[in-house]
Amino acid sequence: MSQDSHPPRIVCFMCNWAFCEEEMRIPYNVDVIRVMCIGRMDPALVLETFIKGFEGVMLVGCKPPDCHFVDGNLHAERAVKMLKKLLALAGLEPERLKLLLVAPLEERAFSHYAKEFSEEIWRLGNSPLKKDEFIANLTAAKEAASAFRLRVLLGREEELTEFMNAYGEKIPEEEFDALLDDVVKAEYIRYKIHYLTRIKPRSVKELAQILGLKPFAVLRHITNMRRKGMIALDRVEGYTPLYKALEVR
Amino acid sequence: MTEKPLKEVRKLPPCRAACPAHVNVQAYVALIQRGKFNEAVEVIRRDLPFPAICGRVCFSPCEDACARVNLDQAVAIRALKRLVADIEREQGRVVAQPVPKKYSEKVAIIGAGPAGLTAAYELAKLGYPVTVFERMAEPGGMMRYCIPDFRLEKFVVANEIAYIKDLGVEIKTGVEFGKDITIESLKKDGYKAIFIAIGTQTGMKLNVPGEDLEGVINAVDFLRAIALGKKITVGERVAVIGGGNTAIDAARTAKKLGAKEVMILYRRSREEMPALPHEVELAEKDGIKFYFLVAPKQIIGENGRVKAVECLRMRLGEPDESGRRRPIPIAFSEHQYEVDMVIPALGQVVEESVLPPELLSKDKRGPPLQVDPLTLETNIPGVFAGGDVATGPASIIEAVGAGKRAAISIHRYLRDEDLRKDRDEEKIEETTWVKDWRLLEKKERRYEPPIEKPHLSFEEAKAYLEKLKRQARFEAFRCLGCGPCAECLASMELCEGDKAVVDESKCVGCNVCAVICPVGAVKKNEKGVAQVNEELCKGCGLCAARCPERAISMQKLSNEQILTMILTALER
Amino acid sequence: MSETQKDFEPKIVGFLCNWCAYAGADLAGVSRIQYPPNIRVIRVMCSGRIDPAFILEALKNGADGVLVAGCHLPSDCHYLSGNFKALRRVMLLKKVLKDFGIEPERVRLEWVSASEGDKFAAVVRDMVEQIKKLGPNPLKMEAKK
Amino acid sequence: MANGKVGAVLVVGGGVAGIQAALDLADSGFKVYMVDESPSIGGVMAQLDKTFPTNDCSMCILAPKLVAAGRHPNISLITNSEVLGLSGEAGNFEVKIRKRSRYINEEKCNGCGLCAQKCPVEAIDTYNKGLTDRSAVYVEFPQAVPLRYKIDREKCIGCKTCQEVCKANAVEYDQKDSEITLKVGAVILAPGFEPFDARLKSEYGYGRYANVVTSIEFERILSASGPYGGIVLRPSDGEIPRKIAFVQCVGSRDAQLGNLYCSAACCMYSIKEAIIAKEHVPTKLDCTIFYMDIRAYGKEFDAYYKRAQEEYGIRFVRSRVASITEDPATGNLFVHYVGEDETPRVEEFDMVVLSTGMQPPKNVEKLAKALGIKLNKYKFCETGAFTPLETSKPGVFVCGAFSSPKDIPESVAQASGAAAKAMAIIAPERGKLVAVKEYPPERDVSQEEPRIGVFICHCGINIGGIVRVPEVVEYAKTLPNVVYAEDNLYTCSDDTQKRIREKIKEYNLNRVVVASCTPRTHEPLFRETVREAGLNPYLFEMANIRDQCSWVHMHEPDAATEKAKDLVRSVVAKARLLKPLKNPTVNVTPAALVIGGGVAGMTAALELANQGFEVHLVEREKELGGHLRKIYYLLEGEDPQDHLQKLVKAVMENRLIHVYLGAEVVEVSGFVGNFKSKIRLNNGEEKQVEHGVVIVATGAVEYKPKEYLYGVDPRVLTQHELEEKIAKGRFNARKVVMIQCVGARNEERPNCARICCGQAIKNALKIKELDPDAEVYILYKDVRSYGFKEEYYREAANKGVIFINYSDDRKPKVSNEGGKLKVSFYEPVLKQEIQIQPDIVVLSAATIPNPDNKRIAEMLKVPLTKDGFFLEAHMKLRPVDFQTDGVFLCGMAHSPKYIDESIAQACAAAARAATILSKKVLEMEGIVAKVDEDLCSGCKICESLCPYGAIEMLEKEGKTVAHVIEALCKGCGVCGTACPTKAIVLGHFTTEEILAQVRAIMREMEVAAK
Repeated sequence: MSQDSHPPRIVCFMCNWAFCEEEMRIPYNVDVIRVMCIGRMDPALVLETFIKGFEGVMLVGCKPPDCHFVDGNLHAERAVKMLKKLLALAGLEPERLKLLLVAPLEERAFSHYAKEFSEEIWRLGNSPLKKDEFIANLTAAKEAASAFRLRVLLGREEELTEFMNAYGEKIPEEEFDALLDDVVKAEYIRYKIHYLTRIKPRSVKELAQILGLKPFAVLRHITNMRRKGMIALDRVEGYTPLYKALEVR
Repeated sequence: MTEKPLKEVRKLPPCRAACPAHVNVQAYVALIQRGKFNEAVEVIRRDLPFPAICGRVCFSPCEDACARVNLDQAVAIRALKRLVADIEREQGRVVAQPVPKKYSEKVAIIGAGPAGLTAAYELAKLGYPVTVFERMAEPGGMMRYCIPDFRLEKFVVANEIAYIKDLGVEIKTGVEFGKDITIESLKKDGYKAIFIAIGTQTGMKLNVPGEDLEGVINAVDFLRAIALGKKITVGERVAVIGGGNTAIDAARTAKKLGAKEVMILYRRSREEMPALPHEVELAEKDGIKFYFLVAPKQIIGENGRVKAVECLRMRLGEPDESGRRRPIPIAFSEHQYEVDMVIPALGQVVEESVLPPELLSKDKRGPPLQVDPLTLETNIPGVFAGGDVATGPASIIEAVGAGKRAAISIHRYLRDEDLRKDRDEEKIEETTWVKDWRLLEKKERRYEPPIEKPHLSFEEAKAYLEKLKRQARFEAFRCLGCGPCAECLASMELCEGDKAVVDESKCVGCNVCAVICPVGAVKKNEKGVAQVNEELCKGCGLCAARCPERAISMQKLSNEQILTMILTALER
Repeated sequence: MSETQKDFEPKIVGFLCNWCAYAGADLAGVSRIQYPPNIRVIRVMCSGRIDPAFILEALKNGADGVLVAGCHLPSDCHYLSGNFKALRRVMLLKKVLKDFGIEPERVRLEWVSASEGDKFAAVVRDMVEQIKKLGPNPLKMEAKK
Repeated sequence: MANGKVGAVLVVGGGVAGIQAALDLADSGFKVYMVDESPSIGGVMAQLDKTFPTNDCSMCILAPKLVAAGRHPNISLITNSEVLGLSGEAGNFEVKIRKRSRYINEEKCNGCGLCAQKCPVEAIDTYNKGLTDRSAVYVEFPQAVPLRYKIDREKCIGCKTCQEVCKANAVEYDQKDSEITLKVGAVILAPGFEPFDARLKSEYGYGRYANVVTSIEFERILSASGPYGGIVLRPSDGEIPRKIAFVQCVGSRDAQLGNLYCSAACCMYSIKEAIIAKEHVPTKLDCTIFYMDIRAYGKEFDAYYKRAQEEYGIRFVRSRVASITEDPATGNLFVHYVGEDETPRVEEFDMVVLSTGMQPPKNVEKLAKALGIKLNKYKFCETGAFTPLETSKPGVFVCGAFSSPKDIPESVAQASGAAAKAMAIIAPERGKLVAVKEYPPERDVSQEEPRIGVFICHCGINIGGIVRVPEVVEYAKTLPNVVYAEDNLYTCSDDTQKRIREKIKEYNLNRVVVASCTPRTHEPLFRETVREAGLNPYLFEMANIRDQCSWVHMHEPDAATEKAKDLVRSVVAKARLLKPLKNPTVNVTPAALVIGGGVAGMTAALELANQGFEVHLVEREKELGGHLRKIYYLLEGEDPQDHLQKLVKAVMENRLIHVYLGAEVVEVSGFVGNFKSKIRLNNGEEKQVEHGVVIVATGAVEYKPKEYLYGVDPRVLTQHELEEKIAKGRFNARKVVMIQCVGARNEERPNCARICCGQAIKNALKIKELDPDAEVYILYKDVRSYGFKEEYYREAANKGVIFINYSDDRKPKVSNEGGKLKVSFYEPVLKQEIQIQPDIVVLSAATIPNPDNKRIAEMLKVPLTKDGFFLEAHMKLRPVDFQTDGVFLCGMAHSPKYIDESIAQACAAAARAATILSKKVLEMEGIVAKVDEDLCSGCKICESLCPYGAIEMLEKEGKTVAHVIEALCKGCGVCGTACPTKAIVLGHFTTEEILAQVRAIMREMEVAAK
């Protein structure tokens, strides 16, 4: 992703009802992919887009209250908020992902926003991560975004924070965010550990050093991963147990 | 992508289900959202030959049924239809290509009113040689002769009829049914099917003493005379009797022709007035006074001319079979109105004299003609009848509906197929998918058709038109898109009615999809596994994106499909 | 390893004592510890009940390996001394097997306690690897010829 | 309820003690309500990895008891509940209980575990002591009983995922707490203990340093089902520790905290944890235990302690650890302690385990107030020296750690004892409230062709998610003799049981096969259903296609489906050959023979008599009392002689107890339920008695020392002789030296005699009481005053008794130099030899087994330990049973013990005996061996092999043939395998059946049965 050689490769997923003028001038380095609703973008798929090589991803949807599918845009908003956390964890600038909600029949043309966004990405320059580290982190982020428990929380966020939960109470927004934060962090770290231990069995110390965490936190994650059948002891070298990833169903 | 025939799409959005002609409202509104005005007209024309006319005068049952009424205000469907039709007429008029004759059987249509012309339009499209016989000098029937210019300009009517002519329909004017032609003469001339759509021309009598004094002219004759350009002198003070659209038209025409004071006497109250509320307001704005719960007892004349009208006060009793409450006169409540002209506007009746006796129905109370409500067959094989002549005075759009049904019957009759097979209209279900009204936000109407035509310079007009177009598109966005995929042809390849599919082996039944789906199309079945209701699913894909087990995928636009699009984009 | 060996899936019959080995196999299940599906278990009340005739019957019918598993010596056996008897019988049988032309390693005796789910899975994994190296049961090969 | 009594008992607390009491009561015909605070029963023992001294896996010996209690028709588990109040009096109580809401319907939930797998919220796993997390909906451990899930209301965010995925729709978010009132005749308290919160000893850094853990946390670390999978890891960095320190007496023997008592079991479980840690680590690990006294006082404990030192090289440092600090960089810990030679030392360790003591349960005051019972100053339950099982309120009994800190065998013994006490109160109500089940007559299927029904389970998605169950059902239909096959969502649910019964009638099935989970937990349930449908319960077999198939081959659905088919085919092949088996029954003579009339024998006899059973009490001496006659005063101050008189009077006056003094049992024949014994009376005649059970209470004798000039110099006495002197006022010495561990803890007798330390301290305090400035020296190896006796040790030290430690290699020497008695010994603190000239030397002689044990053991065919005491069935969980059914053991015959412990064991033996005597007919397990007499060559191989002596040789028409005593046969099948002519056949596991299984597994196509 060299900065100077060419303008950054940007993909823009656009909802069917956004920018529906006749001719939409699209800048050279931007690709537009139409989807029925911007809420349709599976978080894991957005991360896959980064993995495949795009340097910037913009999701374009309708500004509330004009979403044709009632709250598709709000779901997208929540997903992007979570994705930015994942990107940050993965060492990628969260600004590389942008959610643009425009009123139908937006005054300004799409090309204006596209140029503005590609300048932002261009200013960011190359991502600090080396190639293999980039792949590792993004793959872990993608798999975390596919974890059952993260997706259940994301899916039910609106219902639990806006309407009510099983006990008839409304969960305060900040409380839910804090919970989601923990879950995102935990799942990311666990899938990063899973990724790291797929090829080569590794020890807690080694993982802690790579992840920049305290060893006891890593050990705690490993106990939980064992409980969920994600990792198992491979062998013991000297006084250090080495763990190997298990294929998750 | 051709539009799905009606019988396949049993579940229609409320607007389309309510419209007698089943105009695909959702489709053309969606096109308007995209600014594709011409395609919008093309969609309308598929079901309705008179977009501009109906855009002006239709009583819009679709707006009453619009789901948005539960939220704030119905979508301005009629106004949008009018705008797109006018734009198409002004800017890029589409000249229809004559349809090659596929069949040889000649069809005769009697009466060039909305019913007759629609039947001709539909049969022409099917490839039949059609000839329309019209008594008057010009085709259009009620549209041309009964509705005043300020509501429906003549050139608009002419323009729309021209489109039908271009399709290859032959219109013979000045031919009177019963006199110049009869059923036997037509049959002899080789017409295999005949459709009688002569409408109801004669106005209903008041049946009060003094009715035939000078200065009393029935509203239908009054309006027809003006439409024919005859000079009619209008009295100083005019009283119009009746509450329908014709009464309002007559009153406003009288005002426009110089009458100082025009009043409308109506025997029921304002709510029961059949006229369009919007028209009533315009009449009030013209200064016309309304007197409710009054009915004429007799017309008092002075040496042969009208001097005053004596009326009785009314009170409303139990509703009659039409559902409106029956007015009952209050004894000794006579009072007089000094007028020099009285225009009765009580509705029209069929000129039975014109019709052959064997067609007339035996019992007098019901409609005059003996007609099968579904197939419009009369008791003479090959002879069909529809529109006002069969149902009594009704709206233009209902006549168009009748015309369409007649065309189908004639087509099946000529191809001797069973006329009744799966044609039951009632089975069309009205669906609005909205699951939770609290989620939706109120948006007030963004577009109202201009009352008065603005006088603008050319540039100003251009800018004004652009403004109207933007407003129309914003208004179009208020449409909730109730029905399943509206085939709005917006982006052909994308939303050809994508549907969600559940992989039952992966689904654990966590029900997140049911919570997410804006239309409530996916639910857990008794086996505890998610199941998609094909008819409700609008293909938005939210459930697929959120499914925790990634068990739901979209048939057309699946994640893999998007991924390939990403990869191809990268190779570019 | 010959070409067939790669896709050769050995079939192993396991005789497990109900109180310790079978309970250990159950614990491997409860903790979702995955191991190869080549083993088919027959439950007996005590490893002392496993008759050398059973092991021979299995080998005669084409089993590529037989696992006999009981309670840890010296004092785990629910019936006090059943495991000692199993030890004696299996050791004796292994000597005899050589004369039948069957590699003694095909029959394996293991002690697994009710809490050693990991160990049971490891034994199965290791045994499948070992039998894969040994190749199919020679009796079966002859029967085929 | 003739006399207003209720034949039911409330057991408060579901730990090992509560369960034992409940099982004994239920097996003796009483209704039991067991209330437990946590969602499942099992208590602290369920958290342990292994138990000392046998190193058995704790869960393996506890799980069968959990399942038994869970499924027992007379026991109702009321979990997740607490006792609110008690009213009424003994025999007729009314108890108010609050059942806290689980938010899950207990009837519907069948523990499939899907909700926990899918719950998005993680919470601290308190069962694993916070070392890992669990879902917000959880069961404490996989083998939990009842296996019902619970929602942790604080943690749950109410996202409804569990309710949605639950196939049995058992989740009820609106479930409220409910209150129930029960009518019971007696109450047994067994709420267990609360481990001491190590945070209160802040100087040890628990809670601040990651690698400082408590002993129970270490148990979870050791456990194979624990968070680290059984490998010992340091919580700070997951490395395997090289050096672990165990710090004893954390929160016990601590004046500063007010916990003056000793928690009795910590020394032993630390030694065990050290041993198991070494076994659970593939690398070199050295363990050091910092202790004040190693209190290995129990049976075989010292042998275990010795093996720990010699075989496992565990280092023992006698010193109290001052404080622990941490090196933040490495996470290692520095233990600051005072060495043997009083010099302060620091040593680095990778990990420190704090042996936390036992404290009363958390809400003990609330419980005590609710039940109206008195607590002692440490808030344990107040009990008397002679009434260890009774609380201050009549009809309310106590057992386990709630009365005083104790180890598992003592808890279990007290539990059975408390059961006996409860039974005594409501004996007339026996059997009244018990559910008696009628079964339809058993259909004779011998002439019928096998008609097999196969029921294959989905278990929600546990099986169905991986194995293609419908495919297996179709396959089952193709198997010969299978006339019906279907799949069910949950085969173990009640509605499916009803379905199975219907299908048996509808298709006239005479064999049933269920393919679902493990037979170990579900076989009794299905056998019951098959029996209720009129079929013999043994015409049923299970295939385990969950725990040993779908759960372990989750990534290979095809292989798993094939394997499931093979397993079903194999089990059907066996089912085809199954024969009906009858459960042998034995009628029971409702009388008991008690050998030995000491305090244990008498108490056991009285307890049984109170329950209305006839007792034959045989005492060799001329008078009753045994060892108790030589005890004149007690540490706790109560008068033993007065208790002895009362006891003897009660026994002699009880018309149900036949006492034979100066008599000896010479021969015992028969088996459980119908023993016949010969008693040689005082006058030489022999009397034949019939009885159902035998209770051995032959006690023990004091060791007559050979060393330290005993028997040579009259001034050298034993503790008993000293006590007699003091009691008779003939004591006047001013300077006394006592020497501990005489005749114990040596090569010949490695184990500790448990009561000598207590005796020494008792006598020392008595001497000081008589003459405050008398000089008393006690030379000891370890002062083992465990439990509340620790207080008296401290009192003696305060009163000037001088305790001097000696070690085996530097034993004290007693000499008589010119008429002067001299004792010389090495003083470890002053590091020099010291000499004293005492007036008398008192030797704490060990208590050794009754020499008569050998004869009695052979007579009853019961084993002895290496030391010569009787060997019980299971050291931990069956302390008063023998391996042979119907023979029980209590008192010092089991091993030396204090009087209250003997009394507790005596009551326990009575309760255990009552479980047999309370039945007219004893039904045994149906799977037994049978001899085909034509094939039997009489070679006696089987008789020698049978560990239970269940085979006897009989003469039949001039031919000796083997014969199986069905009542004693446990069904292990060892005899059948060894029999050269295959004459012995074990029911349900016949050779043909197993061979058929083997062939079925191997061969694709199956041959129909002839």
